[in-house]
Amino acid sequence: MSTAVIAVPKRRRFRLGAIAPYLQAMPLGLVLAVFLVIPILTIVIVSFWDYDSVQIYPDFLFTNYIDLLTSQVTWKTYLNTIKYAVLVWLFTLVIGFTVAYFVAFHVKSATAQMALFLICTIPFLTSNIIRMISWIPFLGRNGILNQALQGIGVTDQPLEFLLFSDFSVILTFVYLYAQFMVVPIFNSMMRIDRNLIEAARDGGASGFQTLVNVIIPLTKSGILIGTIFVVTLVMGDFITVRLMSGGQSASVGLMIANEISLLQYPAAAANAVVLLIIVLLMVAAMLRVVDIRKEL
Amino acid sequence: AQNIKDVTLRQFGTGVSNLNAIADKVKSDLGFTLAMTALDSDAITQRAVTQPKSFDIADIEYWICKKVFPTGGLQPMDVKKIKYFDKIVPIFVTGKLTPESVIAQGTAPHTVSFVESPEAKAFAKQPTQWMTLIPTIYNADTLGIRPDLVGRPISNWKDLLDPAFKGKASILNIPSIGIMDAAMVCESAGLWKYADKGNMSKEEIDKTMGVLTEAKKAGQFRAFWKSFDESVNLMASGEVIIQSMWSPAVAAVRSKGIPCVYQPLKEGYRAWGGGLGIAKHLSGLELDCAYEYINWYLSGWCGAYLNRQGYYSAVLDTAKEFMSPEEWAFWMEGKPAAADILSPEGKVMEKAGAVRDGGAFVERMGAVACWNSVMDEDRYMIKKWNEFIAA
Amino acid sequence: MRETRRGLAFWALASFFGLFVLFLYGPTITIMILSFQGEDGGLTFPMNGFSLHWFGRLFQQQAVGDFGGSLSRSLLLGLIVTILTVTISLSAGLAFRRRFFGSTPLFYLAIASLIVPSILVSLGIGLMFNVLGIEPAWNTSALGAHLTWTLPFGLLIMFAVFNRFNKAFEEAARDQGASPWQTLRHVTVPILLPSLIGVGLFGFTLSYDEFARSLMTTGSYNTLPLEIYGMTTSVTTPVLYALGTVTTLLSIVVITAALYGVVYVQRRRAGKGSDAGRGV
Amino acid sequence: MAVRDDSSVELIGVTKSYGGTIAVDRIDLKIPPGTYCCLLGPSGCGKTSTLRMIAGHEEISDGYLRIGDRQVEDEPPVKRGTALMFQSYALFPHLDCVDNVAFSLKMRGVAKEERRAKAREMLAVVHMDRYADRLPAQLSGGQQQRVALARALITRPSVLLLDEPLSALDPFLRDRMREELKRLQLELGITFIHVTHSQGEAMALADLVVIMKDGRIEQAAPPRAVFNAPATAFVAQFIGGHNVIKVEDGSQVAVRSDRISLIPAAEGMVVDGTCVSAIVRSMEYHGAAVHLRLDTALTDEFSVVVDEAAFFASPLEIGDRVTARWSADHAHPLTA
Amino acid sequence: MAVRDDSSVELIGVTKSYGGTIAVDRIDLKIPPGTYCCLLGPSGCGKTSTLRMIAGHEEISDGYLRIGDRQVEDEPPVKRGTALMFQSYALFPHLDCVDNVAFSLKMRGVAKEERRAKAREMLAVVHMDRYADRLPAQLSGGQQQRVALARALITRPSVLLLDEPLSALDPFLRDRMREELKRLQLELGITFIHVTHSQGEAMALADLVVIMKDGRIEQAAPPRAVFNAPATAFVAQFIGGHNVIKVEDGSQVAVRSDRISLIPAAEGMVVDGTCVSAIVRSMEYHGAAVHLRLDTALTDEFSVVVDEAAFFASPLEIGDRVTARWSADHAHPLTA
Ligand SMILES: Nc1ncnc2c1ncn2[C@@H]1O[C@H](COP(=O)(O)OP(=O)(O)OP(=O)(O)O)[C@@H](O)[C@H]1O
Ligand SMILES: Nc1ncnc2c1ncn2[C@@H]1O[C@H](COP(=O)(O)OP(=O)(O)OP(=O)(O)O)[C@@H](O)[C@H]1O
Ligand SMILES: [Mg+2]
Ligand SMILES: [Mg+2]
Repeated sequence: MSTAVIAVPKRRRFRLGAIAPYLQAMPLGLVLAVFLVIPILTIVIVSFWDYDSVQIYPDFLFTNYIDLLTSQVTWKTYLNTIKYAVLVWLFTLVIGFTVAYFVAFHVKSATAQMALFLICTIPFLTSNIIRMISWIPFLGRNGILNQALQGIGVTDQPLEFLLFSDFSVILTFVYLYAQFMVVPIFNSMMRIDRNLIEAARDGGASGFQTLVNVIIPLTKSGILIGTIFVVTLVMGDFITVRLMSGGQSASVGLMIANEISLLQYPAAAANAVVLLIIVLLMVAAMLRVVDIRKEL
Repeated sequence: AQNIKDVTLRQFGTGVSNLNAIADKVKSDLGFTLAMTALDSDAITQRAVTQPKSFDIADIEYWICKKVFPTGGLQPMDVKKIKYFDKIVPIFVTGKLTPESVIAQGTAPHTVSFVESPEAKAFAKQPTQWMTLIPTIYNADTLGIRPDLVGRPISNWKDLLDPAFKGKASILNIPSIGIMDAAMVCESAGLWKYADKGNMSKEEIDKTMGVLTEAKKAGQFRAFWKSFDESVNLMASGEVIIQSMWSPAVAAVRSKGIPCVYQPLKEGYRAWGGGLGIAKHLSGLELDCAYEYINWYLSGWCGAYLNRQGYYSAVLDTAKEFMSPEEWAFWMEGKPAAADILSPEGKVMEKAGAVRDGGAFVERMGAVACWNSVMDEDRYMIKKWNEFIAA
Repeated sequence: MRETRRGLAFWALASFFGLFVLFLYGPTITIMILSFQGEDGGLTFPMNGFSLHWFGRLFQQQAVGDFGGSLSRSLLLGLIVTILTVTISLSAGLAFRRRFFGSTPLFYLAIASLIVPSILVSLGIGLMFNVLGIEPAWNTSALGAHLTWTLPFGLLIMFAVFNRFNKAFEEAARDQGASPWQTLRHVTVPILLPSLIGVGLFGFTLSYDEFARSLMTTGSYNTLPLEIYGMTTSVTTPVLYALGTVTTLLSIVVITAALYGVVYVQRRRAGKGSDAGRGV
Repeated sequence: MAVRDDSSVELIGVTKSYGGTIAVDRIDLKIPPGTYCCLLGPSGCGKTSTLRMIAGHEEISDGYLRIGDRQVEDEPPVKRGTALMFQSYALFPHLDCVDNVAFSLKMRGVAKEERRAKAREMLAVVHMDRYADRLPAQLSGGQQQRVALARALITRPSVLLLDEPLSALDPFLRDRMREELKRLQLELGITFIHVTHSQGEAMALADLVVIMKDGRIEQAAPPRAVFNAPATAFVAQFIGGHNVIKVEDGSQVAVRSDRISLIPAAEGMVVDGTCVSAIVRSMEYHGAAVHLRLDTALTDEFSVVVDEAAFFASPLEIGDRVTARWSADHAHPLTA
Repeated sequence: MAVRDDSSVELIGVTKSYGGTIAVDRIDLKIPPGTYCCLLGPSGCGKTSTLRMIAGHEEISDGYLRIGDRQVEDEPPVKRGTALMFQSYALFPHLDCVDNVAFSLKMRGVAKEERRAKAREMLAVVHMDRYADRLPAQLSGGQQQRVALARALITRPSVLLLDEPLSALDPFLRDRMREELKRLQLELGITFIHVTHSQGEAMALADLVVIMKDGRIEQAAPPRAVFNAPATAFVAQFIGGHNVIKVEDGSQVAVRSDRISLIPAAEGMVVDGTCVSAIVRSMEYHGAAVHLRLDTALTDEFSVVVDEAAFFASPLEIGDRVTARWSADHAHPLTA
């Protein structure tokens, strides 16, 4: 063997591999920088500006925040929005979990699972707004539901709470966002080793005990991701609340939209910053429980 | 050189006046293309302010103009280039329909119609050579009712808050307009008198919103509406039987065969008006086309087209030439229809013998109590409105 | 022989699922019924006759607004968003398989993009374009706004996909003399194709439906959701519902065809026989 | 510990069909109490299906199942007195070792302290008490297996069912765990039913080897009986170490590979009752022995096992001609 | 076929470190051309890392690598003349067998018809031409392996690298594929480097067995040398079949388990140079032989292999006392 080679100093070549991740992540980084970071910074900056009924003026004031945070309406509205978020979360969770559970554990063939999934997806290809407003004739005073209820004699008066109420707002939210809960939970469930279920049964667990002690703990990450989706969607909404409450209920998004509509951008921006911080805190708290990067 | 056929002017506004029929007619009469984009009133304000280059012609309301024009997105128009300027209904110039009229409260169009110079952003107190908006359509709003369901004659704004209509009333959810309705109600109920309903003091805002809030808590309202369509659907489906309403919306309900009345009230009307403005960035051939378009707008066909839908047009004389005498008599003079009245699409809107609610043009526009407005205290007002919605 | 029985739980859950589907389709069905309104009918019950009138009207000019233009813009925008979402998420997914400087902030930025309320993004982008003096348009600013919504979803899906993707395939390709680009083109992308199609479909749906993020970013010409909303500022007719019915039916047809295609390909492949799982 | 009487298992005409395909075909099997029974057979022969029917995780399509003196084919898993150890162990990933083992006690409502104490005891039995607080992901394969075993045993089953418990382990560990399983079974005095497709494993562990093929039982007997008297050609081939040779009357005999001796080649390729001409095709060194494969006119595969020392005393090369011979005593007649 | 000269492999001071941990520690190894080399060792000892460094899928942290007469540690995989067969085969799931095999030709721009024809030829070499149009998912494990082999061989590598190629197969098939690998290697005359942690596999296949521990090479020698003269106690224990015994002077010797005989117990637990008193702890039946484990004072594990016939002539029971003895000739001294 030639020992000469040992004298050759070790050289390390430049490798494209070293910068590849940066090149690959660049498009994402650029899009987010341009269309997310800069706009958000703009909003943050504007939130400290002054304004009158026609113009906004560069400045550095806290009045927008002070006005916002000292007003009772703000708190009330935030509470109401959080109430929506919590209720919608609760319902979508129950529905999403049950539906995902059925498809994941009670439907045996992969083709049937896919078919059922697609069935759930098709309605989402009709425009959201059309689907939303079509609840109105369904729930209205003379809508299908009331007529059906009166027809079969459940009530003799039309039920008024069905439309333009918290009921209809939450119903519509659940309707629009349930799928955002179903999908991640289903994904988590499909990753549960089927043997675990049998192992639980073998250990004497009833169906319910298996659910509580095995399936729910192992579906936590999916629940969490779904929760993030649903909560953030509800917290930022303004159109559903307005249309379905008949304009009678408040939400933070609506409050911001009202401010924007009268060009009170600094006030809207301050409100938006507060909303953003609250949502970020909520999500950060949730992310502490589960590292979604690992759980995916 | 540029060919006029290649010119496209982009106009945006609400669906009320952004009608495709007008664009078609422009194409055939003037040769250039008018691209119409319909938006809701919030989006219009946003777009006019934040994206002034995204349009060439803005079709906005006067109270919105009060906010938008000072931001600099529009250029004032030279009235010398407006052929029918002299014939424009004086409401938009002097504020008075007839020399004797009292100027109504609120953001009356003439107060935001003129600026001193092409560069000025502040509104002029008197008519000048520079006009901000050329009026297109306007109307006087009042309460719409379902005569079959209200069960009694309605004659005052205060009837809106009559507990008999609990859960069946509605108002507009556009703060600047909604509060005007509320003010009409308050005054009608004799609660107090406003110095200027269109420019309330904080105290007045508090009181007004207080009344609304109380009614809301008592369950008076079924819903608040924001778009034309919503108001029609609320009424047509029977969710609401009394609400402030636009005249064509009443017509739309009636066209479904559902009885609906545009009810004139003792206290008068709350009026609104819209106009066309030209974007700042427009110049050269395109600017010429814009003027041409505006002149065409006032030249009659368009006026007639809008009048037939229950709105009023800015230049009445020219519109009259494009309407049959029966139509003119029905729509403008408040006379019983001599023949079936047809919509622009040719559908029967009113049977022969019908009389227009509210009567003649002068009766209606002469009885305007206030205009939709932007107040000095609008920042406070928005806060209170949000409070009201959250209540 | 004993029969295999399905338990009570199965039927309870199946009924629940059935109700959920009914819930999802309730409005769709309402839309369908109402799209057959008579000529004088409105957007609400009661039905006022029964006709195909509104389907005919769908293909004519509307009094206000323009289905054709806005629909084609929405479809085109959806398509662009789909393509960009797929390529950018794939590329980022590849990047995130390795730790690199700034990967964690970028990841959280993507998550933030998901949770920042839509109107803020919309307002911010609108303002930004205004300040920079660039004209917003559906294919620039709105495209960017939509991407801030679709990319995080795409990225999350790609994470899930790459967590299950066996790196050995790529190493095998390298071993076989494929360049990194050839590896991507001939191995990684084909293997991930179903997931990429999934990301694309998802991106398309999100973009096609996006309202709030388009609101202040679309510029002169509306996308479909904005157009529909704008149309409600005037008299709207059951043409809206006819549109809903037609798009729903169309998507059912497309999806069924796709499903049938997949099953067909599977059958044909299975036709060649299989020794999988056999000890030969 | 004494043999537990209630640990006998009896299958009577047990059948499993999945839709059209019959996975297990009317098998009868009687396993005496306290037996270590191995189910052996090629892939897809129905071993897992049989085991899962006994466990109660798969419905029995037809037939009867008795455990102890109770007929149990309609009972749920817990009531059968069986416990199943899964091939992949199926430990609950979100629970630490103690809670994994304590799972069934928790299901029965045993109080927390009590069940954790018991679980720790059981972990001690499998020498895993040191790792009590770890999550499964923090354990090696062999450690996981012990936890799985502890979890199965804590219910005090009379029958422990194991589906290829050793296949995921490396060979080193496999031998160790094998010994431990056998020790445990003797200690507890219960029946183990162990599925494997390794003949070596079955031989080493079982009191009773059950060899299956296509959903039927080919032979069920103690390992020595199977090795020295395979019932069928399939059994002889499957357990290995045998050559199946056709004899004149058309029937077949099995001759153990290590009972064959090689002598220098006679002329030509002679075939005769107890010897055959052959060519060396391949050789494998196995430490103590050398395995040769020969080409003969008799069978496709003719294998001979030669002691290493003897082989290297006069080594052969691939391609060498030899004669293989055996004594007639070592030729065991087969039934099919 | 003749041995290919360019198929020698030489590792000089090769080191692999992952961040802080050193997986492979300055190993030197010279593999002559045309060698079947097995890398053997317990889990985590650095076998895969070594193989992947040779393949070029892992950077060499330090040291040199020569293949044939070229220094290649900075070359990409294709330029090294190596081909890697992955443990899970890594067949491209979207391509049928032909296209899988033709993949490297396609990458080189060979025209479609030509490359498919060549791929079919290569499939014929591994007897898979019948399945040319199937997708990997439609193949059994053994069939997949052959396709993977064909794909690796079509690049005409001088060195074929295999990472546990047989571990995913069932034991039956494993033996068959083992024979086939050996046949192919002889036919092609190239070097195979085969990672395994089964000592049986290494023994059976290798010309050169390389036993690794903690990133270092313990012994590299032909299998017989390893079995008869293990260099260290670790090697003796790892390859099995040996008892490592401490002798008086403190050094250790290895004695093959099959070189130990059992005689009836002498009094007490006597320990002496060539015999020891013992108690039978466990017994395993292995067909031709019986393996016993004894408790002695000498070592933890004392194993004895007895011929089956001899054992059953005078069978022992667990707990019986015996004396184990061996000849001094069979005690092989160990270095560590
Ligand atoms: N759920 C099922 N549906 C349909 N067929 C099945 C099912 N489970 C098993 N089978 C079939 O039943 C037969 C027996 O399967 P089983 O799993 O019992 O075999 P096995 O002996 O355990 O095989 P292996 O050694 O591969 O685990 C096989 O042909 C298999 O394909
Ligand atoms: N990518 C990596 N990053 C960090 N450490 C690694 C990596 N790959 C391997 N190691 C470590 O290097 C050592 C050697 O690993 P290697 O995979 O080479 O072992 P092996 O002998 O192939 O083991 P096995 O038999 O389990 O496959 C191990 O301790 C392992 O944990
Ligand atoms: Mg099995
Ligand atoms: Mg390895």
